[in-house]
Amino acid sequence: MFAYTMRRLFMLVPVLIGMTLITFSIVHLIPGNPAQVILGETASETAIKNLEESMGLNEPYALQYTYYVSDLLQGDLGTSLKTKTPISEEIWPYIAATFELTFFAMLFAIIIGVNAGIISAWKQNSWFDFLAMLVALIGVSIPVFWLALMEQWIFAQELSWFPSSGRQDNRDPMEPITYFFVLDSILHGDFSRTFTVLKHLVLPSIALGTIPMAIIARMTRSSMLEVMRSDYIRTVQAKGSGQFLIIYKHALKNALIPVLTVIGLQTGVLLGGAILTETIFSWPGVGRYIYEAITYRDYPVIQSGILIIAFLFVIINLVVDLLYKFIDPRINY
Amino acid sequence: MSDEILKITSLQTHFFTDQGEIPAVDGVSLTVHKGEVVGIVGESGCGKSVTSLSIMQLVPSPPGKIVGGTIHYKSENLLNASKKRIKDIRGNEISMIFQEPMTSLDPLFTIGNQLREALQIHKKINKKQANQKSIEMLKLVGIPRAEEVMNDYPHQLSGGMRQRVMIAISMACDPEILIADEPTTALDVTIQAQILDLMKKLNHEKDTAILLITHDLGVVAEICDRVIVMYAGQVVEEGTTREILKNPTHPYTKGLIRSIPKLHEKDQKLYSIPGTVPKPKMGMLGCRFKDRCEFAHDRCFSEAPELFSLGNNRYSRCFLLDDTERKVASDAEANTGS
Amino acid sequence: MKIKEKNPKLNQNNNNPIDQQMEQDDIQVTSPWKDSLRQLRKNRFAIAGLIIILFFVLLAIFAPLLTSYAYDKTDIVNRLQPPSGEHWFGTDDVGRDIFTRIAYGARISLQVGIFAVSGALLFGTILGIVAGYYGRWIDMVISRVFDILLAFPSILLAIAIVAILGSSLENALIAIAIVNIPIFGRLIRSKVISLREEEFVMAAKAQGMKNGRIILHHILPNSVAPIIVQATLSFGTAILEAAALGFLGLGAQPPTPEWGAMLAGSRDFIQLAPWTLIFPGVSIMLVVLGFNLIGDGLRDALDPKMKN
Amino acid sequence: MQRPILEVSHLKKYFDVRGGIFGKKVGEVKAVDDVSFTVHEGEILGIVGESGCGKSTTGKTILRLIEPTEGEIKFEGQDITSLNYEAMRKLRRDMQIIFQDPYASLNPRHTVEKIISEPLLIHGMNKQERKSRVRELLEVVGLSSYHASRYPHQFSGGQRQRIGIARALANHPKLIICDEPVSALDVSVQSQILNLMESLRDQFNLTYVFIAHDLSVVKHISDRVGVMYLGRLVELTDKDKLYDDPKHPYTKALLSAVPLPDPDVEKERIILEGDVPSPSNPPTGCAFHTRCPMAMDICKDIRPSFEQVEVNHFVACHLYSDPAQ
Amino acid sequence: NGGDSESGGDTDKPADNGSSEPGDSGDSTDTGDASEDQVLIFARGGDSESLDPGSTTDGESSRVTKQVLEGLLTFDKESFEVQPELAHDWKVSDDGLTYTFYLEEGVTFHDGTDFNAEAVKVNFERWADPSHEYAYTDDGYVYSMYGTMFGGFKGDEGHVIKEINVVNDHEIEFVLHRPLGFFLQNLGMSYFAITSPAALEEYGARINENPVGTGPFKFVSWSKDDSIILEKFEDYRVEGLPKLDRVIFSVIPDNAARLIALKSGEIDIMDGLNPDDAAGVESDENLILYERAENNFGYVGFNTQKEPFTNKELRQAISYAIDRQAIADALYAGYAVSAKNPLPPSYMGYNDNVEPYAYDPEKAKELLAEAGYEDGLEIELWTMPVARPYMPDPETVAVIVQSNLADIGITANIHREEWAPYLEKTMNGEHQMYMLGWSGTNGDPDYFLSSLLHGDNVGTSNRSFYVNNDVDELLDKAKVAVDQEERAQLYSDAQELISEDVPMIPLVHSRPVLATTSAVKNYVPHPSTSESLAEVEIVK
Ligand SMILES: Nc1ncnc2c1ncn2[C@@H]1O[C@H](COP(=O)(O)OP(=O)(O)OP(=O)(O)O)[C@@H](O)[C@H]1O
Ligand SMILES: Nc1ncnc2c1ncn2[C@@H]1O[C@H](COP(=O)(O)OP(=O)(O)OP(=O)(O)O)[C@@H](O)[C@H]1O
Ligand SMILES: [Mg+2]
Ligand SMILES: [Mg+2]
Repeated sequence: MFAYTMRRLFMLVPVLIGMTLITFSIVHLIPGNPAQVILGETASETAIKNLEESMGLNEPYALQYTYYVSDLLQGDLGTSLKTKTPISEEIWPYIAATFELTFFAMLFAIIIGVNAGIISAWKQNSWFDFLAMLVALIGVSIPVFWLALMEQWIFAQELSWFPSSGRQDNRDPMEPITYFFVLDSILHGDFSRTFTVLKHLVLPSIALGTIPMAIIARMTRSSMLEVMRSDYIRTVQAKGSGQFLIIYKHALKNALIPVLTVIGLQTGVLLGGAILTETIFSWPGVGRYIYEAITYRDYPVIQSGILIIAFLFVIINLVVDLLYKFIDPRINY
Repeated sequence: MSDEILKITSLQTHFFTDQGEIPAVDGVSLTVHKGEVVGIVGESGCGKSVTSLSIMQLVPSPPGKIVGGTIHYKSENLLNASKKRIKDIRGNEISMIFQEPMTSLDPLFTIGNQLREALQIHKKINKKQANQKSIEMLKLVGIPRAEEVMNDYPHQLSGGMRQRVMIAISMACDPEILIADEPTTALDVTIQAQILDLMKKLNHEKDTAILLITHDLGVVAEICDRVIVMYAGQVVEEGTTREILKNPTHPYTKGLIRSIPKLHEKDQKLYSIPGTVPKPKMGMLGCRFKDRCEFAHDRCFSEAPELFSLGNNRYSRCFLLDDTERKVASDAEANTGS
Repeated sequence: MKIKEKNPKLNQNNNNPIDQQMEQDDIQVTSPWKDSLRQLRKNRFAIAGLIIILFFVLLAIFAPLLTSYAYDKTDIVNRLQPPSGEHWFGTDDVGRDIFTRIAYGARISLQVGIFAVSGALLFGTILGIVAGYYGRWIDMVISRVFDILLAFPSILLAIAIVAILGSSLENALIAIAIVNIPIFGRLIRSKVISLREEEFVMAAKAQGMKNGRIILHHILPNSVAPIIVQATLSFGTAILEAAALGFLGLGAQPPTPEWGAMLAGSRDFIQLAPWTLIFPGVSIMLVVLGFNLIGDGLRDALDPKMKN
Repeated sequence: MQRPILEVSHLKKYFDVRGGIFGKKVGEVKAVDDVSFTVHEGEILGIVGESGCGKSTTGKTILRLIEPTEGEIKFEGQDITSLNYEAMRKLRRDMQIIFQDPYASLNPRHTVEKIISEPLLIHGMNKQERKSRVRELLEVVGLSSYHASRYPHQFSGGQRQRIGIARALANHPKLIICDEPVSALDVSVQSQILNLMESLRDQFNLTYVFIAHDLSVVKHISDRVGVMYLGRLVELTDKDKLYDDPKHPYTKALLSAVPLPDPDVEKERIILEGDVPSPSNPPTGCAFHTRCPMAMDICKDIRPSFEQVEVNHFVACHLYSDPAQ
Repeated sequence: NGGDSESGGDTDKPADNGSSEPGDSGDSTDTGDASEDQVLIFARGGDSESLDPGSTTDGESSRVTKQVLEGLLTFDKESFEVQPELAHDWKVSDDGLTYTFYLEEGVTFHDGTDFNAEAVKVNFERWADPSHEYAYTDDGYVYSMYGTMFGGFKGDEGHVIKEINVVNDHEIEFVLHRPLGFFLQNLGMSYFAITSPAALEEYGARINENPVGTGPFKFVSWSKDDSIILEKFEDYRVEGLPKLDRVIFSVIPDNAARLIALKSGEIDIMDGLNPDDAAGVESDENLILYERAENNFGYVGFNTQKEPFTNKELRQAISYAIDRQAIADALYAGYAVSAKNPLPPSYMGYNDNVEPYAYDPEKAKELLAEAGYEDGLEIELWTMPVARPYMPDPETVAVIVQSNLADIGITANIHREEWAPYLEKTMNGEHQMYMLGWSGTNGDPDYFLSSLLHGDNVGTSNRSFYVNNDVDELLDKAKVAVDQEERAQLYSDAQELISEDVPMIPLVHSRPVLATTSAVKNYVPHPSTSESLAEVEIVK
């Protein structure tokens, strides 16, 4: 397991280098003078000059890249042009917010998706199967941002069931500890607050989790169907085991392997979708951090935000890969 | 032979597919007696597996469905039994092993886990006892280092070992009948010899009846007491092994035996049955072998022959064996010579 | 009754036993493609998908005939009108007819699908085949590049590319195409690798076929099925991605009636004029759904093994 | 005996096994490990052995569909291991292969016509010529010309194998490697194909290397038979000698393990213990010593050489090695 | 952060428990019927950039710092008229070169240190001198607003502040190099608010996240892109203020979502109301609609040094062709006035006598013919890609302008550039006709007229490349004049000339709308977008 993990980590190196190259290029290929954009139309020429210099925009690219990477290795993600704060210092709350949201979105997607998939496969061709797969098909076709807007309109505005934005009650913000608000509220021992935080999570999680949910449901179903046709399931049946044992012990575990891949990949979609969902639901996460940075042309933030999301994505897929090995004893390289 | 423990009468299992209804098993009857080894032979697609799956009621459904006949285990018609009862019987009184040892074990669970599972489903024993019994079973099927193998995963074992494990699983609850669907086809000859040896041993020691499905007449000769020959979803001939091999009556059986290259005979040109095995389909007219049969005559094209009893539990589905035509048949045979 | 000497239908030559069965069964020659098509025609979901897409294609083609408005003609007096006989889908905040914009928007979305997917397909196929067939270091390089591109969530990578190229529909298209290249590339590469080991490819090689011919006649035609399926599904995702970019203001620019951009422009009117949001959203969803339905159907028909 | 058409000497094929943190080579599968034999014009050399013993690899390496690791392959006196890609491509006209799996070896998207005519392209035949040659070939293998427009999935296994044979015959090859051409077929169809192959050999004066795991089939068709175990040839001799008087303990065990469809034959069965060891980690010395009922001490350490112990009877076993050595 | 808790004194413990317990509201407000829950949530579309006011030009930042820090002077509640703040009085020498300010006494910063003249000096020197120890130049701090307003930085030629002399603890003197007509006006800007020197010492460059001033509210915490929490400063220099216990500035980027939140009572004030929603707010009895006075204008400009727009008649013709009212209606739902001068109407010196180029396509065509373009012409109209306060939807404006021009036979091709290149290229004069706008900061006409139209600024902010020596002269005079009436006249004259030349077509002055719940009392929106919330209270 250790060697395997090491090998997987080693295989990440070129990917990570490629990622930094891409994020580095973002800033340097973007047209226009960053200094000008930051200072806006009312800026004086000297101000622009000064800013240019302080940003080190006059050095050769190769040199700038080496600075960039060595900074990264020291945990220095650059300084936000907008807030003038080192990104590494201010990014944690954003990451935590995104993590919390993606976690709940994924939780929603997995719980609903996997179970719907199982039931659909179990009751293949039943009305439930038909309906679930139709919903799943629609689910993969819905634009995230539109779903978010519609949810906001219907459930927040028209029905007032859920708050329309934010992570917690605006009126009564809590002292963050970990910045995972659900966790924080529990640490504070304030469960009514936990409830409020969860309520804030509902709409964005559903918006964000719908596509992965639909994909997971479809994947689980087809994977289950395939597994159910396999020889070893027939063996289990021949042993005389009941349906439940067959489905939840043997079939599910086997079906989970491709589903796991999908879950890993969908996390990426989710992290990407966060940029839209977070903007709409005023969720102060990395997605919004990047979005704001784009409108402001806060290059270091765009750079680091994208790098961090890509990095998270890569790590999650690494974890998924390691999980495979955990589930599937055959993997052995 | 003593008491019948499995009796199938005119079993019909059909598949309902896009291409229409396929009568994969079309009126198969057979009997297995206690402690007996019965072989079913026939070429690919003739319905051997479907017959065996029908007994276990594991025919994939949809598209498959048992549409007629009875399957009596002892005195109970399994086709009328409750789901619960079927589950109780499976693996406990009738158990089954499959052709592909490579894929028939769940790759994600240890051998021990899968063995214990079989025991725990049917026997009220705790995990420890189950473990003990499992190790015992592994030793019985000749697996060295049984304790270690308990913690191995299927992929860590060779094909022969896996097939032994499969046998151990199916024998764990001391079933009355073991159905083995081509248990050695995927294995090498030297390994096949080991497995056949093992099955013989189990049959002797535990007095388990075995329904062995194969397409290899050699295997049949090796282990079976009685043989049933199938062709295109039907039984075409039945009898003791010796009689079938030495004195086949149905033209198909005859052709089959003659077309096998013999290891211990001086070589001559091989006989070959022309054409291919027809895919079963609905409304087939006449004898199913007629298109490939040297002796086919008008009657064969218009009328489906029944299984004629030749006495002494010997049956054959050919008009040539209809008493009225017996004589002509033997003449014809004399003519062809071989 | 007399027995015939020999079965008349039997060919005497043992080496030449013509298969009776075959002749009776299916005289008609069906190619694997035709079989798939027949399968597809039986798939009700796929047909529904086809109808949806056909509807939007017609809408796109006949947009000028279906409406008397121009998609960019503002009419301040009649702004934010609810749907009516005059304006089937209502009007937006500067009084443009939403139905007209949807119809013209269909052109854009379909174009996005066509160009982004064909671009990705072209480059993905070439790279995938080169990597898969020739292997070694070139495979190494191409695969690593794919890995890197796939390490970014696609929308994020598209955003980065658009940030570099500048926001416009064309650039969004390019970005989406680039983002999709590794998806096709990988698919084709893995297909090529598995096909390379297939016996019929071995056989072609043993026949003395040249590499070019093996790729063109043996590898490509057998990779086409999953590619078609993926392309159809990618049509949907490309449209979604373009809409997302448009929504973020990084894709098509106003007054282009791109659906995502329409949604972005109408976001503020969700309470006042929900129809400005509902119609473009539903349109995106339907088109994508259409492609997904066809893609699913194609998958079942073309490549039953690939079902997942 | 006629002149040798194929001479294989010390052929080796090792597949690398990669692993570890850096994907380095951590071992090798010795799929073919020092195999030598000669095939004479017009003869059928059978090769038998258990699954994974390297039969197919040997076959493919001879055609350089897999590049050999070591060794020499002479075809009609010419060493082909050093030929360049283009020269090898041309040479393949004379050396053909038929595969085990009639389903996998035909391109499912091509018609029979296209499948069979494709090799003819090398000759630069025109369309008309190609068409008539395809018809001719179809007749030769016992199919009809109207089959030409059909697709492989519309044929039964036996018929597909006939198509594969027709394709192999297209360019009038001299040598055909048959990699288990009948293993996937039913008994009744298998005999059709075997008969066909025999008659084609007579008709066109072909030479076969006939790979199979079924001893009866090999016996039926071959002139000489080689037995492989774990990447090595352990015995090679005339068919009759091999079946009547096997020398190597493995051959003996193999022959005794074959179940015979004859209830009267009472054989003394040698049941081998254990499994075939993995070719990535073959036993030292004689590869068979782990299962050999007659193993001696020497077998563990010293690999027996492949020697002629009688006229035309080669065996690799210490039981027969010259005690002087 | 020790400062926070020390001065917290007798009332609220920070954070959670303060607001919900009824007991401790007694001394914080004296309004009898005020609800006990004096927490105000102010929601806006974007987060602040920095809470160090001098180092940013961002409106969302000053909105917050306005509550925490105070300057020497401030503006009137509703206009840009200068009012005392930390300086209760001031004196200007006759030559307009020396300004003396008399500071409030007994004022303490939130960290407990005293406010005095030295503190003022430190702040101004910090902004003026990039090498000052509190300038944090290395951390990317640039005091661009200071540079713009005071003619550059220490050592620059144009820098107006010669020296700052501390007369005594409560008296400070600014000596200028040359008179500056809007010096006092500048000091009223929230950007030049005074930070505690002790805090500068303590926080260093992190001062942007830890503002310490003398304002009515002190800073508690900031969750980026989420909320900034302020709480009542008990020792505020004005008795009885502030009335609120807490102010929370929340970020809700989406306009619609923000309105939903307001309606559901999650927030109390929302800025950036979509003009189209104004009607709905007005009719909602639980909500109150506010308008800010106009403080900006959007325009269509010409590159007057590039063909064909060197032609004045052509510019005038186009000026007549554009339907400003349609634009005001389309984009602002009427919450805008059509413009005729490059200056908001509320400004000093606004010339209301200028004859507007009223929408008159016929006249436009005539003029066009006079200019020699009776057959029409084809031009390029540059439009920017981003929404600005003065032009929320530039593309739509471009489309309207395009169709207006088409009506008189001019084909305008809309040309789009990214924001950065747009600014750069228009600065370099690569454009023909373009769209842009300007927002006020210090409420002085100079900030509009000189920046946009003074010949010296050609190639920088004068993107019309407009050079008229008469105008330049008037503007120069007005800049140094100290007498405000005189200045007003000079600007007024300049506007006449500008209107005649039409270097740009002023389109509209927008009047941004915002809304509060009806419980919010005493809230007065300021045209600069930053207003003090000291007097605001919540009465349910
Ligand atoms: N799932 C299925 N759907 C449709 N038809 C089926 C299915 N399973 C089996 N059949 C049909 O049933 C017939 C008998 O199949 P069966 O598997 O019993 O043959 P078999 O004798 O076991 O052959 P083999 O030797 O190849 O295992 C075949 O012709 C096949 O077409
Ligand atoms: N491409 C490859 N890479 C690594 N190992 C291989 C490769 N091809 C074959 N081998 C290994 O080489 C050994 C010999 O394989 P080969 O296919 O030649 O056996 P075979 O005798 O033809 O077996 P079978 O009877 O199953 O066809 C096997 O252990 C196999 O796993
Ligand atoms: Mg079977
Ligand atoms: Mg092989």
